[in-house]
Amino acid sequence: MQTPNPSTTADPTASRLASPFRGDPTMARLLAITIAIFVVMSLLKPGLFFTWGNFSSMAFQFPEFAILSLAMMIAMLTGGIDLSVIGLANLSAILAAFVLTAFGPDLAAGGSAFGVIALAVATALAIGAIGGLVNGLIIAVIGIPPILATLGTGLIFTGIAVVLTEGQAVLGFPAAFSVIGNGSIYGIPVPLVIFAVLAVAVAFLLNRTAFGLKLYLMGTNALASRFAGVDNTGLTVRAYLLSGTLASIAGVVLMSRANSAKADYGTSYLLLSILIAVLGGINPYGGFGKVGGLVLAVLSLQFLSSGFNMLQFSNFAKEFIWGALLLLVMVVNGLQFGRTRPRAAAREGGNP
Amino acid sequence: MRSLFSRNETLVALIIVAFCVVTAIVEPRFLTITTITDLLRNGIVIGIFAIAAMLVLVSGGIDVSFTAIAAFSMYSATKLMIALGVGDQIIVAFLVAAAIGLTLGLINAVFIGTLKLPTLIVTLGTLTAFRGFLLTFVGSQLITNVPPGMRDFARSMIFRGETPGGSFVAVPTATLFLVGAVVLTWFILNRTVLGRSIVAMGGSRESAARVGINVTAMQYFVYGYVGVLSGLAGIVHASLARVANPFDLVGLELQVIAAVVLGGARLTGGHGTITGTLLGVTLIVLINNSLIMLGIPSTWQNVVIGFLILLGTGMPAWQARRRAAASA
Amino acid sequence: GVAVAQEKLDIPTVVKISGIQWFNRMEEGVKKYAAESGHNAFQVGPAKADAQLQVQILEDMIAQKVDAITVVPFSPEALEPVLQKARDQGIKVVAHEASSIQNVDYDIEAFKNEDFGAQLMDRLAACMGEEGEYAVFVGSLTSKTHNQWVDGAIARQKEAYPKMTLVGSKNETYDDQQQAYAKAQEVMRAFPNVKGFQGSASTDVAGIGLAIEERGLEAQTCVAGTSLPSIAGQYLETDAVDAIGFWDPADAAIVMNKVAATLIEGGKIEDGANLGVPGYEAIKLDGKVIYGEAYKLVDKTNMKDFPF
Amino acid sequence: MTDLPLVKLSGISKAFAGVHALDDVSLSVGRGEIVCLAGENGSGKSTLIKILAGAQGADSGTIEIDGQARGSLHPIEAVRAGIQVIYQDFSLFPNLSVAENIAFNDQLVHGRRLVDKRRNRRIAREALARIGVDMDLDRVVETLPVADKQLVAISRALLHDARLIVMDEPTTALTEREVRALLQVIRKLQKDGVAVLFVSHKLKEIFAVCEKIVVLRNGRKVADGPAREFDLASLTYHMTGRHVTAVELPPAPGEGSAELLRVEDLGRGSQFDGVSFSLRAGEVLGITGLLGSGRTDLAKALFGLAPADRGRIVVGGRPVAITSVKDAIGLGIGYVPEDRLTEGLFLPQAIGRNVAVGILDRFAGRSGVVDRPRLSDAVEGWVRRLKVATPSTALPVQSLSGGNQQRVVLARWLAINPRILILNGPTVGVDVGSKADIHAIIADLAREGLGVIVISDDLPEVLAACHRILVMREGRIIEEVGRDSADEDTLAHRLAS
Ligand SMILES: Nc1ncnc2c1ncn2[C@@H]1O[C@H](COP(=O)(O)OP(=O)(O)OP(=O)(O)O)[C@@H](O)[C@H]1O
Ligand SMILES: Nc1ncnc2c1ncn2[C@@H]1O[C@H](COP(=O)(O)OP(=O)(O)OP(=O)(O)O)[C@@H](O)[C@H]1O
Ligand SMILES: [Mg+2]
Ligand SMILES: [Mg+2]
Repeated sequence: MQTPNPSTTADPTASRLASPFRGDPTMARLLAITIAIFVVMSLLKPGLFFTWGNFSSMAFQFPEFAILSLAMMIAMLTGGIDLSVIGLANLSAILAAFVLTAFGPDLAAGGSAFGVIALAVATALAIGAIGGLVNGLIIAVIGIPPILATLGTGLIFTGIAVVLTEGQAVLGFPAAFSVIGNGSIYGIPVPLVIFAVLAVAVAFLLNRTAFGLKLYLMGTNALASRFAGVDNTGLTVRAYLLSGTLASIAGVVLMSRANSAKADYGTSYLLLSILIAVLGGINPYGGFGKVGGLVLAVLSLQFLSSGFNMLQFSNFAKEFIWGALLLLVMVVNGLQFGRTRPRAAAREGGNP
Repeated sequence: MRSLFSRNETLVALIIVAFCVVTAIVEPRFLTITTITDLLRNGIVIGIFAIAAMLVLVSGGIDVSFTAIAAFSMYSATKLMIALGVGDQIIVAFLVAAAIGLTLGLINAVFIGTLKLPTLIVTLGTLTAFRGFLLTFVGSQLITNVPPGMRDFARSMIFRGETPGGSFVAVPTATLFLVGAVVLTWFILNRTVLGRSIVAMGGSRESAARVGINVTAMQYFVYGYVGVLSGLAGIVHASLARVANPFDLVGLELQVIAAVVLGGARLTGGHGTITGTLLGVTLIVLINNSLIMLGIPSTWQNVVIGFLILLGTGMPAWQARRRAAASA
Repeated sequence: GVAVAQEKLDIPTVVKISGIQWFNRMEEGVKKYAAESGHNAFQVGPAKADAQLQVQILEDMIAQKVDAITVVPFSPEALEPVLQKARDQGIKVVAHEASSIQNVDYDIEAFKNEDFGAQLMDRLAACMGEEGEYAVFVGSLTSKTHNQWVDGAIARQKEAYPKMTLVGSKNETYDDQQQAYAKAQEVMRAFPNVKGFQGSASTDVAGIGLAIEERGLEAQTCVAGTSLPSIAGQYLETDAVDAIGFWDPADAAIVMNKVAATLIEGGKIEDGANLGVPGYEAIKLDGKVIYGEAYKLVDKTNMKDFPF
Repeated sequence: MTDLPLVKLSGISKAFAGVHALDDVSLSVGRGEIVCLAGENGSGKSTLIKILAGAQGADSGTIEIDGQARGSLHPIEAVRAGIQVIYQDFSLFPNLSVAENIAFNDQLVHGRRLVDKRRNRRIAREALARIGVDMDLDRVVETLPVADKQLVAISRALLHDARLIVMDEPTTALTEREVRALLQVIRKLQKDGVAVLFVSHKLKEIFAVCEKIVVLRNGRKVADGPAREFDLASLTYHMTGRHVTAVELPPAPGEGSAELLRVEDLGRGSQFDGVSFSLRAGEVLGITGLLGSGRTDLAKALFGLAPADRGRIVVGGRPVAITSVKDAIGLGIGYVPEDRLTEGLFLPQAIGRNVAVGILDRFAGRSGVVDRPRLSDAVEGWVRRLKVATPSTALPVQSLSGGNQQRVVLARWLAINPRILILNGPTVGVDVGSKADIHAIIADLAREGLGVIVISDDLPEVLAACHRILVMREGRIIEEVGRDSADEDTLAHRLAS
């Protein structure tokens, strides 16, 4: 069974049972790359890139897909993948939108916006949780490989969204709602705050809770975790439930940013979130990966993206560079992951 | 142990039959020669892709970049043909596309075989990079006046007939490419030591190296071969569609892999059969081309396709689970 | 004021997606305008058709402090907040193909979508002898314009061509010719008597045309839809496609830029004004929406006049 | 051995990321000679073998075959030179049939392009026949029980003109019967002039077949001589560098001590049936039997992995239903599985995590937030107590040798402080030193009042470590013997007959 070679995965703080990226060479490299990109762009477009305006603009842009990447990360840690995140995000958003619009009128009549918004957000989260639960059950109980299961549910979620809306956008939210996606607190974009909170929460969940630590272990070797008394089924279900919930939060941010909800929003984010996850050092075969890496990956891609738009590069060139960057990072990291996926781990549920 | 009925292939076949029966009951017109020719025609390209994807899965890897390779080779080859003014030589198109596909496939192989990087991540990177490169540096304009060679190739048929309704039914020559890919890959995989070595490598890379299989060479072969198949599939696609559109094909990869896994190939490597793959493709193509017949409104089609995919993969998976539990 | 008029204005044209025929033609217009006006007018678009990617580009444009933004929204609703942000910062915004959009100074429409759909239906009906079954295709169920065209057409058929009947629902092609082709095949299998097809995405009629050619039914069937001669040309020649309608994206781009510049220079847009672009000589102003009379209906007789 | 040796390794050194796996080791094997390679876990045996087989390159040193010096060796060259290896991990292809697994190497050696299935089957049948085994040639190897896998690996090596067969712990998964068969094969090979390089942790086997013994310790050669010059004690001393003393098992608990577990007429499917026994606090109960006798299934049933479908289980006087691992752990039952690598360990993960997995919930409390300082104190405590040889619990467990890996699994289960501990093959592939230590640990546990069930086919082990021994055959307990009332041979006889 080929597995990550000790030198790169030995985590000096793991005796304290996991930790953020102190003393992790791959993380250090990613950090260096991110900084490099930032510096280059700042030098190329000093007047534009290295400005508060641009920082804030970027800070409004990445949270929505960064949150989706968090969802993707959770699924990948189990050794699976979640192709339904964007479908679920949109479905949650649309149902939240229905709540908002349904109560829109009595808002005009001076009802409390806050109540309705809370209800809408709650609805979205509930849908996300249910969707994630469905994914989890299909994968862990029935045993469909995650890539197929979530491909299917993704189509279903999107499909339901289309059915509910006839494909059209749902509009007419209370003005207060747009704060979630477009507001700022002390000059800090609200979506950024939301992402930061979620990132910290997920990092805490993964490194400080029994759930997180078991997730890493099950992702490494599902058979061994079963023999160790870990409830793989429950753990997998909870993981996808979490993934789905995160997706729905992304959906809420997305709909507020767009001040509307629609079945086809953010479709390009699916591949992007996978790209970010692997670039961030999440092992797609499970068991390894940190939120810190994910954040760095998000930042580096955003810097490239905005920088290129300022340089008036074509967005195809941007795609090319993204792909190349991923390969570059992998090469410098050398044998980051196993040469082939851990076989024992692949035998049981929760794996692709 | 692998009795006929516990086999994934059998189950998928049964699902296909069941689906056809239902469709035929709902819409008797389903049972026409045209249905078969249409499905065949729409299965050619995805079929070739599936064979390629299956080979990679069997070898213990996974490739999501083949659609980008196909688009890249197809578009560049077409452009080149026009530039060189050899538009009437279809063979040139195939040779050039195969060569480009081979090159791109070998780029994958360098990262995977020589640098020993994980296949999913590498091909995810090349998928993005190849497409980006194609659209940035080769071009993004679609070529509607494809070279006459390609048009003639598309128009040439193995079989042509006419229905009572007075419309043509035909099986395009291009079908031979699918047949060729199937036969050749089957032969390599089951009759040559090379092929068995690939399967063995998919089963255990370490063991393969120990019995003296040159694992790196195998990977170069696999990804090169996949590159060539993809390149050819690209030209076939462009010819049949009579347009070289660099935006085409990319996006199919997951559906193709789904079809292959549906056919019993394992994402953990070492397992996968041609028969199963063809069955998987058949089911996917069937589903995608029968919903109007079933009278399902467009708005509902995604939902239905999603459910059918879950059904098609769920039954074999569930059965495997039960068998595993029994012999735990 | 005058001071402004002198300086070189930055005006991006943000399109739905880069690289495709339609927007390459539009870019020609943008370049033409840039050359004539001396302004820094340029075109940008995402690599994939996705509203959120357009929002990101717009964010970046705002961060670059451009003077005006002209935009062809993939999904108008999704752009409202970011466009509002732009306008709050004093950036002039002109849209195209988004009659319902709010946060713009003006929206340019080559025509009323419903009328355009009806026009296509008239062509289709004429070809079909005003009777028989027909099916309709949209690039995406989520595309407002496509739905408006098709709805306009269906409405027109109901009032004017009672002997025609719609079969099936709006077939979705995901703006993909292969999908249009396969769906057309299936429609012909499910409804053997279908005589007419109306397409919406520029690749729809090409896909339908291909399916019809392979069936050898060029003569018995009629196809009309939105497309460009450069895409549908080969099928117009064989009568597999009988009529296509479109407007010149280049002209639309020039109009957008002109309007944007005019606004910056403090000018006004009046009803009936002549914007100096064919099809927009006597514009109709309806609130923020500027309507032209710019659609072109083309068949194989006059397709050669439109080299794009 | 007057003429020049078949193979001669001189000054071989090999290091892995700092670890000196081999340090200036020399070794020679003569024609038809049976040489044993002994050494503790991690002493470098397998590494030396991989180098000899061309599966790994040496950092320095030379390999001579028939007097010709070779720098490094390609696997194919090694095979052409007549060197065949049975690897510790078998190195089979789980997805291929028995026949193909056996014949694969042959196809490569003869540079064949096309597959000849009939030929493969013939080769396979012959190879299996040589060790007197008959097996379904078309069965996919991953569906075979571990023992059959090992038999396939062995017969694969016996192919055609092998002149030196290297066996890296070929008997770990075999029971008495198969082992005897194998030793016969080795002697027969010798008659045919085939040399054998034999690695085993079962000293009994070593003395049974070997002419020459080479001992490695920490990658260095510490002894090298004719077998007759060694005895159990001296060999053990060379291997471990210390005097390993036999373990003192505490006296069997009397009627007084509490009954922890009672099983009545337990059965599951066709795997085992009518199993009844009881286990007292402070008692070590051995269960032995041939392959496929159902021992593992019984253990899995008691641990809730594959629940029994009939019979009664009584724990601490209360009848209980064990339908999941959770149930079992809740009842204070721990299980150290048969296959350490796939069932027991998270190889690339930190040692600390491997130990902690069982007690995360206990240290998490309701909030689910783990009290990391206290948890890692507990973990470090157990790692120290079981003397796991490692500089840091942060290192991946795959950096440990077999014996230490097994201690990690033990530590995990002791950490949940179980009342009943089931050990399935606790010393499989573990060296004498560690083995004695593990037996000592078992004895300690018994002293502390745990009930321990040891499943093993290593008869000396069950006799040394257990108070009572249950003999299983075809899923039934055919008899119970006290440790004093039985000796190895009679026990072996009862098993087989
Ligand atoms: N691929 C590898 N990477 C890193 N270290 C390794 C590798 N292979 C072996 N080692 C180390 O080299 C040393 C010798 O390993 P080896 O497997 O030869 O021991 P062994 O004598 O076979 O032990 P055992 O009796 O448990 O099989 C051990 O410390 C082991 O951890
Ligand atoms: N060679 C075999 N072929 C087919 N079935 C087997 C074989 N060996 C074992 N089995 C099945 O597995 C059941 C018990 O296997 P199990 O592994 O529990 O035996 P065991 O005594 O635990 O052997 P070991 O622990 O040495 O692997 C048997 O009842 C039998 O049905
Ligand atoms: Mg060893
Ligand atoms: Mg067993």
